[in-house]
Amino acid sequence: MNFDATLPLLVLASSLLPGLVIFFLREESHRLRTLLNLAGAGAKVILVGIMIWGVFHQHTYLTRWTLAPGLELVLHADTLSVLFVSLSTVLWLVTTVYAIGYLEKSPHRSRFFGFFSLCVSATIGLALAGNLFTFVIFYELLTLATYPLIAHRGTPEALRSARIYLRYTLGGGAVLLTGAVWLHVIAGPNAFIEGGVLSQLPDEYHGQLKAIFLLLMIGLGVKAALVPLHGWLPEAMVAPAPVSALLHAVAVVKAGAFGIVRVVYDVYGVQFTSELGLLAMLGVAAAITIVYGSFKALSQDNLKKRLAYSTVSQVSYIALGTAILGPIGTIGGIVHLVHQGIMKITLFFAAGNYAETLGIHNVSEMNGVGQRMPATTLAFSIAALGMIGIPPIAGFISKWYLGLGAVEAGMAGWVLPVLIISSVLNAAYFLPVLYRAWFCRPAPAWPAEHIPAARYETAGALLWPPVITAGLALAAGLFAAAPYSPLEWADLIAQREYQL
Amino acid sequence: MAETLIWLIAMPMAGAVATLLLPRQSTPIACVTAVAASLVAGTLLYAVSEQGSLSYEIGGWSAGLGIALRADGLSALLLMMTALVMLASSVYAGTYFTKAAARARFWPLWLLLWTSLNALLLSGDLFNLYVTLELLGLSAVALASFGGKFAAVQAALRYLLLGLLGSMMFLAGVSLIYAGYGTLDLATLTLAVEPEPVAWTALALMSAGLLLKTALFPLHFWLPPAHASASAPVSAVLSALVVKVAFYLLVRLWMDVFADLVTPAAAGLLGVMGAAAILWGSWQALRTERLKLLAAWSTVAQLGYLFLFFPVLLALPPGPARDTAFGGLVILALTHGLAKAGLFLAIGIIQQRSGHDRINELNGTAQRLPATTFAIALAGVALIGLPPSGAFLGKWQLLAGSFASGQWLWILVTIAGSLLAAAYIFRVLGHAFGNQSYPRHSVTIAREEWPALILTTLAVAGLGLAGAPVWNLLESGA
Amino acid sequence: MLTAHWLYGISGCLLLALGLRTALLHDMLLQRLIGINVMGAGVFLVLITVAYRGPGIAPDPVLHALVLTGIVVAVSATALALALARRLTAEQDDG
Amino acid sequence: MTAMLVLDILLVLSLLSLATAALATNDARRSVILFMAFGLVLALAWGRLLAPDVALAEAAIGAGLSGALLLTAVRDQAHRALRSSRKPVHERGRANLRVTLEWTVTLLCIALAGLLAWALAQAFDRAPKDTLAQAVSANLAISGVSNPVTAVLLNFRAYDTLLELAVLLTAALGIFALGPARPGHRAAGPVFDGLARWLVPALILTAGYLLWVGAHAPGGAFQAGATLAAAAVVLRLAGRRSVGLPTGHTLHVAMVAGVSMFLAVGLGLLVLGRPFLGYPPAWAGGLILLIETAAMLAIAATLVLAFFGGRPTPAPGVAEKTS
Repeated sequence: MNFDATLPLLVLASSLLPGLVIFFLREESHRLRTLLNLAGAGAKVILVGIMIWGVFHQHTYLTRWTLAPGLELVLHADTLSVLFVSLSTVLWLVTTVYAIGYLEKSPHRSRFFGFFSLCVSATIGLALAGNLFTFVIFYELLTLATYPLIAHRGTPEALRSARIYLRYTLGGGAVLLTGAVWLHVIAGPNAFIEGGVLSQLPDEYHGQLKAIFLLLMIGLGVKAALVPLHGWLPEAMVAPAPVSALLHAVAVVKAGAFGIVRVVYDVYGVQFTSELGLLAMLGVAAAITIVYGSFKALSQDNLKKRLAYSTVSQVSYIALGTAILGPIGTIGGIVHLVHQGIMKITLFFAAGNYAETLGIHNVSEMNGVGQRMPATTLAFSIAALGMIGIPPIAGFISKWYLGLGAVEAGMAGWVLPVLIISSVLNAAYFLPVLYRAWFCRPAPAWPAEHIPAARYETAGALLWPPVITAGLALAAGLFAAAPYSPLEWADLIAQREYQL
Repeated sequence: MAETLIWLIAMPMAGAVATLLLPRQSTPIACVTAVAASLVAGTLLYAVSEQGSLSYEIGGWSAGLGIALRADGLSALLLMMTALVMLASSVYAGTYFTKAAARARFWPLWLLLWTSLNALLLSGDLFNLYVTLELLGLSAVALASFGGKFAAVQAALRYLLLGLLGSMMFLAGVSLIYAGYGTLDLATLTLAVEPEPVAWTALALMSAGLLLKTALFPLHFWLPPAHASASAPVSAVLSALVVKVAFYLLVRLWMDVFADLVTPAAAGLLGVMGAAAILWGSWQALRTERLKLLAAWSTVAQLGYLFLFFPVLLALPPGPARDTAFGGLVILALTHGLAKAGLFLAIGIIQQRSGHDRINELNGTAQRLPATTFAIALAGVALIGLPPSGAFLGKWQLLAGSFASGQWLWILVTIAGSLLAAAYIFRVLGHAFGNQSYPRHSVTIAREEWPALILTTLAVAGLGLAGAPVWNLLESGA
Repeated sequence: MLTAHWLYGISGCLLLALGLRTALLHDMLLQRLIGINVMGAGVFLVLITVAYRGPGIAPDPVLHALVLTGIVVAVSATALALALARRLTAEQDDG
Repeated sequence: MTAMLVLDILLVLSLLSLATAALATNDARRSVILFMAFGLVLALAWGRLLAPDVALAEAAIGAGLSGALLLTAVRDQAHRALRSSRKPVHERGRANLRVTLEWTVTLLCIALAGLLAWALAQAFDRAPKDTLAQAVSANLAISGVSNPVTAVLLNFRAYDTLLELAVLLTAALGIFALGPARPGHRAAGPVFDGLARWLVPALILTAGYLLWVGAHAPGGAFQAGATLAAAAVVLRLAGRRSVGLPTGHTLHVAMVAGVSMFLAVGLGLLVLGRPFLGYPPAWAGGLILLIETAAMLAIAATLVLAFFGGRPTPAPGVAEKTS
């Protein structure tokens, strides 16, 4: 086996193997566990670096393994998968550091980090999946690996949320599986190929293809939290903060959104999807979700819950971008995959810091927190402003391209209002938080001050991750035109998709 | 190489004799026998993959006058599964029964059961199959009642009576066949049989007997009490292997010997019964309060999936499409065997540690035994049919076959059954999370925990990720 | 086809059905067990009838051997069933 | 021919009526006795159908030993087992359901009998070529015995018989695992005791004869074993607790004698480069007799054990005083 055929497997193994070993570590082996985690994350960064370079220079990285006649496990690095893999890799590294600090004294750490690594491995597998069959496998594995993370605290509330999560995701998984098998039966192994291949099927299959598309979108929509399939997401925020961060930014919701992108671009082909009249349907679902999520976020006092509804709304920008025919809309949707990730993870890190340092869980308790924890609050502010779409932060870029794409595709009539309404709502639920944090007088005492202010405002392992990701969010906006920036990469993907 | 066939039968039988004659050394003898018999099974698997089907004429008499043993890909795979499950359960049983006297009484019966399983899978003669069925039935009943608890003896007695009824139906079919075709040899019969009243009456009788033994809904009622009240290693083998070999025989008759007779309506009937088994079995598993009953009801449901394949296979054109789907059936059966055995072994550990198997009171025990709980989770993955288990590949083929032949009902049933399975499995797994004290090591009691862990890992990772050879074997040994 | 074939063949089928009915429906273990034995006798009768070739002609020894085997198997099963039943009544009496 | 027809009709009618009567009665003891009578008539039928080997076995095992087993079970009240599970019928609805069920099952059974008879008739009409019986007679000369049934049982299909002995062993072990036998009832009167003194040696002699004669005439290990077991049963009825049967480990040896001898011969031949159980024609007769002797011991030991219903308990002095 040469290096090109092993690289995808290595990328997968760099988190899978440490994860499996960690399960069998003794609870007290703190250092060994940390070492394994960081070594795995570091190795993955290097391997993915090689992969980015290679894919840019038209290298083919492909691992194949036959599971059954006609069913192959294919790991394949193309431009889109590399984008998602890089995002997961970078954010995994940061989140691991954060989680080590966050769970410093809590029990069951071997179990937690074991499943944490499995969760990331499943995401990587999903990103690298070279056909729909492989995608389904990792999609289900992701469900399995995430359940223990949500149930981790073992409280009745956590178990209840985990059950709800399972009900949604396994149900969605079953629908996705049904669609995938059906498609496999009429179209053979569905390798992900830019532009898709289904348009070559004869016309009599179009009815079935529409039904299959619906099944696939329902299956993927559960994880992507499309309304009305979003019910699990606000519940799942009982999980520990690093898990929420990972779930909302990289792993679960992103897996769903990524799946939608894959199916539309690389299975059906965006032109063919549009011809079947399915793009508009997807666009409407996305638009409803965007507005609905923003409205719900307005009324949440619990900070994590407000962020969760914000996720519901923001992730659908990706689906919206997919639904806009034309390269510019595509760029907007795909680049938001990355931008939303780094911004949302910052917000969750910061929310975790407030809870862990001062016991703050609700927006109403945040008065003056900016004075006590300036760095965290600054990171939070950058990410929140980015979400609203204030230049020069990353979120502005996404929204700009989405709007431009809609105009170009002649869909401005309804896409622009959606963008404007949602931005106004974004502002309405984020700006009051920022106002309270910076300009209100703090209450005489914090709800529960766990970590006293010493050299830093909180523990180092908690502080640096949000600062770094906020910096990334800013950089992604400021240096959007630089080579290898998310925007440039999304542009590359769009070029290959539309064969420009 | 053909001698491996007779060794597979003679070895466990000789082991049974040896454990009886040397009761003090019975445990080491049994373990050596188990390892040796597993090695022979492995050899056979290798031989079939290299040379195709093998046969052995006992006493040197040609099949017909004498009895022939035959092994093709299907039987070689099932023999290998039998060996793995029996080997792991043997290791487990060595510590499960704490009294030496109990072990000395256990091993001979255990090895005779193994003998009967192997003999059934290898037999190429209808009357000989009847005898192996009886040997299987009696040894299974004797083991199910082992220990003599009231509930176990009661369930075993019912099991015995129904088993006998099944055997008699089977024998009635055999006598019709001999009356009509003057032969008992399966290979000769395959060539001679024609779609006519004698053949299909015989097939109906034999099938009725076998359906009773394989506990297909609505003939399943004896299974849950018998499987749930036996001791853990016995439950493992009853659920994983004993019902499975009766199913094997059905497959052999319907898809091989009498393949020309099978009509879509007959296969559809089996499908409907299988669908009912899936829904009813899963529903009962979801409602039950006890872990062992849950596992037993899940067996009823899982057997249902195997029967869904009958109408699907029949509707597919003979050739690669049907062969691929058939491989799905086999891999589903293999996965279930390994996973269910592992599940019962793991439940046995929990039951011994906590003194009960009530699902709602599992918290502490489940968390003190992480490796065992992990084994249950792996078994659960296989029972639900999630990737990367072998069952996922099997269900994929089932769904694909159903789509290809336009049989929508089976798709709905498969999906619904999988979701119900997820519900009953996670009902158990929820108890693994909590803030009970946590052990320092993941594997706390090695000799008891490893067998379950290995079996379930094989079911999930082994068959799921390295399952492709199953199809090759079925092809080369056809 | 000989008259004996008719007579004994049909009797065998009837015995099988009779035994089956009892085995399925009767309340008492003993009758169910006897029912299964009668069923067996019916099958054996069919087999021996099939073996019969007419007066003065040697019958098929294979079938005779099969029935001999069947008889021993049946008695083994009966013995085990009765031992289990005894164990049950003993416990019922104790309890 | 008509006399034969009358005999046939009489046999068939008594078979059917005895079976019906045995199954219809609710009196357990009566049922067993009727079943034993059924077995005896069945043995006559076997004789009529030119199956003397089967007739002997039926008389000794089917009617004799099974009957004795069933009678002992009735004595121990074992027939009450499993009964408790069926609750008495209170409601009319359930009673109706029960009646419906009974009728359905009955009709299905009748349909089954009809189907079976019809298929059987078709099979007879096909009149399959008698190839297997011809093959047996063609190979009888090299089988080591001249009784074709014994040739099939211990040579051509010896593997069936090996498994059959394993079935017997399994049953014995299953009974064994259930624990010790319950103490027997009091000894029969002196008259029976006197009878036993004559009967037992006669039965043992008969067993030996049957074993030896099986090679060329009706008889063989199973009939001999059953007769030997009958001797033990007579002793038991006469009040001997362990009837001179070895207890514990020695009993194990006797029980596995058949299977072990079979396996030893089979594997020995395999090691010598012959097929499993492929006797060289010159040795076949001797080997078959060897196996049969061991099988007879095993059968006798197992049947007696079954009759006891458990591990024999060592006899206390009281029970032995009559000897």
